[in-house]
Amino acid sequence: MIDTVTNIILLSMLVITALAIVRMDRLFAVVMLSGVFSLLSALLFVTLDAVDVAFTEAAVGAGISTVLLLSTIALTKPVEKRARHTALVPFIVVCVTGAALVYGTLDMPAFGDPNAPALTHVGPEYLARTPVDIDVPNAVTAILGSYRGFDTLGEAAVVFTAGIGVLLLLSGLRRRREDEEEDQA
Amino acid sequence: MIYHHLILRVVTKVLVGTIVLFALYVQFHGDFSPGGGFQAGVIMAVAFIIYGIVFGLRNVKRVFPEWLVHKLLALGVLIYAGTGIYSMFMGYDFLDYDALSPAYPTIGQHWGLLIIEFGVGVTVTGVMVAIYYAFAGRPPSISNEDW
Amino acid sequence: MSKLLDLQFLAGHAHYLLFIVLMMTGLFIVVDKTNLVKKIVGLNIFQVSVFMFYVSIGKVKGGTAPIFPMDDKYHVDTAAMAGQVYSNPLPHVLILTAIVVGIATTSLGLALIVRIRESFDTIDEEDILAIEQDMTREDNKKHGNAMGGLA
Amino acid sequence: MADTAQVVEHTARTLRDHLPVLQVLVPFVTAPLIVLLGSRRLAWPLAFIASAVALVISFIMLMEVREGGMLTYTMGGWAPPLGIEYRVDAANAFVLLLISLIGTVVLPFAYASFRDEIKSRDHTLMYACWMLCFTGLLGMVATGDAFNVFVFLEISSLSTYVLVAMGADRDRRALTAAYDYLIMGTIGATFFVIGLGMLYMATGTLNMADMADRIADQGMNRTVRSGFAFIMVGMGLKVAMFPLHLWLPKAYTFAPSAVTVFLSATATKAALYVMMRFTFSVYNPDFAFATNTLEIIFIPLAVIAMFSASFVAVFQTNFKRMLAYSSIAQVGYMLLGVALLTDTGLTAAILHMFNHGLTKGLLFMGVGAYVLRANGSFYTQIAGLGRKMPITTGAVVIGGLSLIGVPGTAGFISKWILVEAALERAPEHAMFLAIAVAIVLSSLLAVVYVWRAFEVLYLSEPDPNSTATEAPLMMLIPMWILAGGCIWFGFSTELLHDTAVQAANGLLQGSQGMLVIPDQGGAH
Repeated sequence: MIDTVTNIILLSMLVITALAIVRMDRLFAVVMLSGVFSLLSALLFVTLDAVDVAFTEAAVGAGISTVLLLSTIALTKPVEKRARHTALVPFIVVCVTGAALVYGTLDMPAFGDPNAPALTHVGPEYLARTPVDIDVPNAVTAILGSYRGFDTLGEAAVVFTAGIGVLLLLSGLRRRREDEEEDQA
Repeated sequence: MIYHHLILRVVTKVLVGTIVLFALYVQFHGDFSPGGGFQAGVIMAVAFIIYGIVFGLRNVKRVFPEWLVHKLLALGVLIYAGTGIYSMFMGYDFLDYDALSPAYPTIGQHWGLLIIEFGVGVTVTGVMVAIYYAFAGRPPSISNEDW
Repeated sequence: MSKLLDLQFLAGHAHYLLFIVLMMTGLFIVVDKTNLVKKIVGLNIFQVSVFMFYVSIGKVKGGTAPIFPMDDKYHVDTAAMAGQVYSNPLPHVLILTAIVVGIATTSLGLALIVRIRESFDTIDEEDILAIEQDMTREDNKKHGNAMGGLA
Repeated sequence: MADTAQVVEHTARTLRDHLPVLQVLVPFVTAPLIVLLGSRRLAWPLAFIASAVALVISFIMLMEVREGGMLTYTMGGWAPPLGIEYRVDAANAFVLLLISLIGTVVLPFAYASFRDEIKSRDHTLMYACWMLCFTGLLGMVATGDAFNVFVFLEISSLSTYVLVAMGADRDRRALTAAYDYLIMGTIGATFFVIGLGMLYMATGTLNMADMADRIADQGMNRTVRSGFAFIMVGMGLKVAMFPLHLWLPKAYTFAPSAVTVFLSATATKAALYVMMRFTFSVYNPDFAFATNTLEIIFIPLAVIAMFSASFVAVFQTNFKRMLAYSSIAQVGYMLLGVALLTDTGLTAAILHMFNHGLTKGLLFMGVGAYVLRANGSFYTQIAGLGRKMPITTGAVVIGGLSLIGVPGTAGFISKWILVEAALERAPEHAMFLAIAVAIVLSSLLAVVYVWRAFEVLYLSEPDPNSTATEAPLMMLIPMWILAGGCIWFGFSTELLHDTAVQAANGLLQGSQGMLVIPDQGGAH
């Protein structure tokens, strides 16, 4: 019961924050609110038992991405211009997508239902096998690193791609001075 | 740049060490509690970013030179992939950490997790710091008063 | 659709419906707003809401976080695990990966915005569109008329 | 419990067993290696060697699965559905071959083109980025795990955004093109993830074969249906399916020449493959029939794309942009083949994927050569180059003919089979007869826009001040390899056609095709 109440309160706060971001036109406030949004969602992740996700979301959403957004604003402009177009088409797009999603919820198992397919097929197998196969207490680390280690290798590659992408766009590769001399010769 | 903020400078000096320590804890304690390479990498990068914000970009680049950052971000991915390639050479499937200790598979798994998390941590630290350097190295277009 | 009026169904699915509201708010910002930075913020909200939806798939009523108890030799204490219900860790793993992908996209998008600001001197989509239409018109004047066609 | 040594049975894996993973791993490792070495001189040779190795591997794999076999590989030794699995059958092997073939052939061209278009200090990172894009495309095709598709899709997408943006050295509009692509691509990827979430909710697994097995009797489940819609829209954005194609013309026009060649020949095809895999193997064909989505929605969209995009292409004044619009029309043909839901239709789609990859790659290379020599690809700039650059233009002519579908070229074969597929279903409904006619009519539009380019190249007076000379050998050789392919596959149809039929059969067997019990090796 207390869980449900907490969740509902957090979710309403999230909705309010999101709507405030829609209305706000000072980008500094927008960025701060998006940090707030991330922190609130991290809290929600804790109530949903995803402590690793909460940790990451707090570090990334409220930390790194806020820093990056702020540095971008410092390099650009702080105020948003009022749009000249009407919001009709975007509104229709959003409504159609939302309707498709709501249609999808009609046959979803209820929230937290222990008989849901997602909670009876592969998930329990991970929980049962982790102590035997890998013997680490944090099942998330076991799956992340071993059972689905290849996904995580891909994840590292995504980060790497973003890194060299930003280098290409903004600064270029730096090398030790002697290497650079050798390269120019 | 911001030479007159004495309190910031003192507090940062104390904080940076603690942040690095916390990052190392998150890195190597990831098997037992929430956290792992990615989170540790972000926290480690934050230590350098804070140092850079307070003491200026030039100073942080003396601590952690740019060329080293650019080598590290590639090295991490190679550490990760290298673990997998090692197990291939041992006759196991790619990324099968049993190869690290064939007689005691769970110990091999432990080692595998430690090494690959370390690889992820190295890459993430490198990338986050590199991105910060890239953004901070651009001339800003709005001054402090305009915020 | 009458299911949506059933109270028991609503109680079990309220979470999902609220996630959908959040997702659509994010998507609306991306599609409607013309400021490039704000679009990225909208994209973040959209993605984080999808993450919440994913993580909620793995939640079991009465479950706890999937971190097992340890014995004094740092092995998993299977005896102490008995009777304890854990939430499904798989969605958590997927979302960890997805969060990383999200921050990677964000940083690339922001780097592009910085470059766009430097070469167009604006970060408003409608202004950029106007500049680009001028450029196209100029291209046409230079290359189009000679060939008797329009771009 | 690990205090005592466990006796573990283990059969050592050989190099041959590792082929599916090596396909992706070799280019994957090359990217960070290039950055770590940081040497401009080593970057290109490393990239080229890795691509060539990938090409050899994909060819060997195709030969192994041609007769209907399947190669599986378990990552980390964990049997599916616990771990991630690679599954290579005729369909993926075919697409893998296309991607690695184009990737290898384009690299020499890219070397010459980058030297002209990209600042030299960026070359090292450029090749690293290129290899990541290559890896991402190979990875999303080779995998048998639904979420793994997303991860590799993002590797290729993120690197694509950067590669497109690097056209900014020539035209600043490349930046906004990349930004638009980033926003639309990310929305697409997120839609794909939502769709996967719904599938996961209904099945509890992420392994495609396992999913197919558990989904088989859930055709009426609304969560599964909604998931299908989201996956189709998400991939449709990547494929540039008609109303979702808005990012494509700008991205192709302003990207560096070599990047356009690579993307046009591979990226949309890999996404189309994923679309087919989900439509037919994860959801089985019966599901697609039952819900009728493909017929009711895809066929009209495909036909509209064929006509409207070709029509727009006719009025372009820029050769590169014209080809970009033609790509949207060609994607229409492929989607039409998929939506016909027959053996022949799917064969045509798969063949057209390959043939169009060769043809468009060749044509965009021609554009790249003109950009190098005439400094642009507007018709006024390339006027009369047919006489100044005869060898380049000769290859472009072959490409143009193949694009139209003139008999004797590769393009003819796939279009012919597509018409056949439509006619096959004509007895069912007169609509299919109209579709067959539409294919022929839209090809006439292709005649118009290709002719306009030929006219400019051969019949216009060259600019008297032009100093254009023949393109360098590094560009000519890749162009003529692809031109040779366009002609060779126009006459010798057995190899490609048989494989495409095999691939189509495998896909149309639906979940049955995925149920081959993999050889469960490894320690677990």
